[in-house]
Amino acid sequence: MGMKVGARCIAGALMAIVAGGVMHGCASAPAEPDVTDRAAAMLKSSFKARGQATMDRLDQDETQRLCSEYAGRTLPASTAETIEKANLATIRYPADGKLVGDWKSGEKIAQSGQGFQYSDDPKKSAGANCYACHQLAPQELSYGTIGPSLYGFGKRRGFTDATRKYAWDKIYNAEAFAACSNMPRFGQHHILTEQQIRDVVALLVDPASPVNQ
Amino acid sequence: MNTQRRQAMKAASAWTLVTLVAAAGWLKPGDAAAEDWNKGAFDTHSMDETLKALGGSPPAPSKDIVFFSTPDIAENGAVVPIGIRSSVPKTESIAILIEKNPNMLAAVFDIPPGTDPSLSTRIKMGQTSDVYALVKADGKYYVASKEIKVTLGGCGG
Amino acid sequence: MMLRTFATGIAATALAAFIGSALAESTTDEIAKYREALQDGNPAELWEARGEEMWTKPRGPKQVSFAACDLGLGAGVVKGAYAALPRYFPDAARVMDLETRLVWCMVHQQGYTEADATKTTFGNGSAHRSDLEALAAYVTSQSRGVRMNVALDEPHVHDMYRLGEKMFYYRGGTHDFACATCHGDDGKRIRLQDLPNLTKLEGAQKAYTTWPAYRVSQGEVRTFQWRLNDCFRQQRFPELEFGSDASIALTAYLAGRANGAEYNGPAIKR
Amino acid sequence: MPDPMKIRANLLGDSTEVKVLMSHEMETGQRKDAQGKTIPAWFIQTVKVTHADKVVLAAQWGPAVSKNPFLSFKFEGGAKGDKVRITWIDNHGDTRTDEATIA
Repeated sequence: MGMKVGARCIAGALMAIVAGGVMHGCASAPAEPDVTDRAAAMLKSSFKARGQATMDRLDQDETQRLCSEYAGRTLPASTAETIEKANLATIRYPADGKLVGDWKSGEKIAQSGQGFQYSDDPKKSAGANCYACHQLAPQELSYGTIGPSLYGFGKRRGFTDATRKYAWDKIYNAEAFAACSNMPRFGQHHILTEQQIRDVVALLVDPASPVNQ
Repeated sequence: MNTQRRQAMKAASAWTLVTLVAAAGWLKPGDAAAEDWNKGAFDTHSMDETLKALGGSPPAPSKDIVFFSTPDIAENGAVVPIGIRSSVPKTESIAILIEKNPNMLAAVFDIPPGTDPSLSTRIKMGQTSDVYALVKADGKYYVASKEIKVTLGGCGG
Repeated sequence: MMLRTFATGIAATALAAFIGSALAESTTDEIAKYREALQDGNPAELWEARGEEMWTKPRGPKQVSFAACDLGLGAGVVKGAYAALPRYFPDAARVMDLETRLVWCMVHQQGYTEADATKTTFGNGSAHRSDLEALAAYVTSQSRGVRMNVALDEPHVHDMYRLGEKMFYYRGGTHDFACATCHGDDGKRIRLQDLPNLTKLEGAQKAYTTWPAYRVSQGEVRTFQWRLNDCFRQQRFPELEFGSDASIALTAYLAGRANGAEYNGPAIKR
Repeated sequence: MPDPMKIRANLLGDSTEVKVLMSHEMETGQRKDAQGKTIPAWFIQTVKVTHADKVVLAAQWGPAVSKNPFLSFKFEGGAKGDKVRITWIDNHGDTRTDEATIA
């Protein structure tokens, strides 16, 4: 369904930017290692650690590096595959095999945008901020559209093991399915705990969840 | 929600404030200078508190009181634009009440003869709530209400 | 409000499906009305007035006014200056945006220390007011109606523009966010807030030309330095330093993208 | 001393339209600071607008009026060149009076 669309659309939009830049006479020549390296160095000298937001957050992993490098250009199929494969390999499952938790807790997690900002209390558990980008329960009018609507997620896909596993995997590491997706890697980067991922999965796949009404 | 009950609650809450305010001698005619701030009226905290002071009949709902330039949804509750116009003859004062705020009364404006009974200002709303425009005209009270929804901001607020 | 609406909705599931689709559209219409209603009176004018007074009065240890401060169009010239910033200043040997240039004048002409000049970059209530925000409100108000004309053909500015463009796409942090994550696509919003597509001319023009802005959520006038600082906070990055090279590179990129558009700040926003 | 108000008074037909912005925190007394201490209430309580020594609007405000308050209304009888005078008093007893000329 629509989940993959986001990333591909972005890649397309970024193409358009380069065209826009040319009109201004300012488009950089494709892939200038000098500019890339100098921009990275300038960034690192322009920030300071604050609270839990330490300077190592500016160090890119391979996925971040590749996605930044290819922003504005078509991501070669082989690179996309490399990214997706590497990220797929990071996905872990609970020891007890239970992927679905409580949708009511999931709703709270989906509503909360707190966590990992230097202004946040690191002792409080982080939210997933799903509503910032997605429609979920239709009662919530204040939802974003960076990602696709997830209203009816379980109902449309079927309340099956495959749907539950896909929801887990996607939340755990979205890059495994859509290279350079806009969605954070909630499991791989330990943004959410195992139980929190279960609860968000429940919000998506529990037949009783408002998402599936 | 039960519509009838809701309407009754609306009327009652606005009305109790009127009695409270009137009893405090605040909306008295000719009080245009308003040098004294009426603590009692601004201290009404809850529906219960105002209900206790109930007595008499509620203010008449009036179609002659309209909200203008007042959105149904506020992007931020800290600043909610409110415009109120009264075409009730001999309008003497206009008050703005927010049902679900910690203190119901937000503002009251005394309108001397020669001043247009129409004004706009901005108020804070803690959450989605009914907002009342309470008008005193020729010694009688009239009311109109409007629900304003308050939304959450992006990026976790 | 959210949970309340939510709970009510659950109780009335029949209503729920209707709410989801039908109200979503009217929601955006009503938000547009809300924004429209705010335009009538912008408290940024209070900052502009304070900034204007500061601009003309002798200040600092040397008791010098900003009359000697060159924002690029000559000493003391304010009219239209913001629309051509950032620019390269040979006396500082640096590309500067408005805020860094104001700090430079405060330090080099008025005798403030760098620390004093940047003590309150972002104000917080009347007890912690920011002179820089007031000065920026005044200076920018004097470019209202002027078309953005950042000198992108000037080599130093051009270089910063290209570096800023790279930074715009730089992914990092715990959440993999780049500026482009939220501002690289058309017609998107976060919660109910529209996200300008800063990679497109129209989006960049509309966004850049409405900063500084009075933020009703904060009751403060915020400058473009603040806008960048707070975006990075939400990106889960460390803190962007005020007046840093990266902040100027990004400003050069976004201001440059806005070239040709009429400047229309300080605005009023959520 | 409190900051000056920003007042606009314009003659529109037979009436004068007054728009005013006031610089004030309008602190509710319900908010807490970073240390968890309640920030005391601090807000404008009364506003009086006069034209030619006649009160044209008098208001009492609670802390639910927004920070940096805005107010707009019209009255009959002003003429170009007349002064409109506005005074506010807050719960600390601070006050500010400003004038604008009807344009």
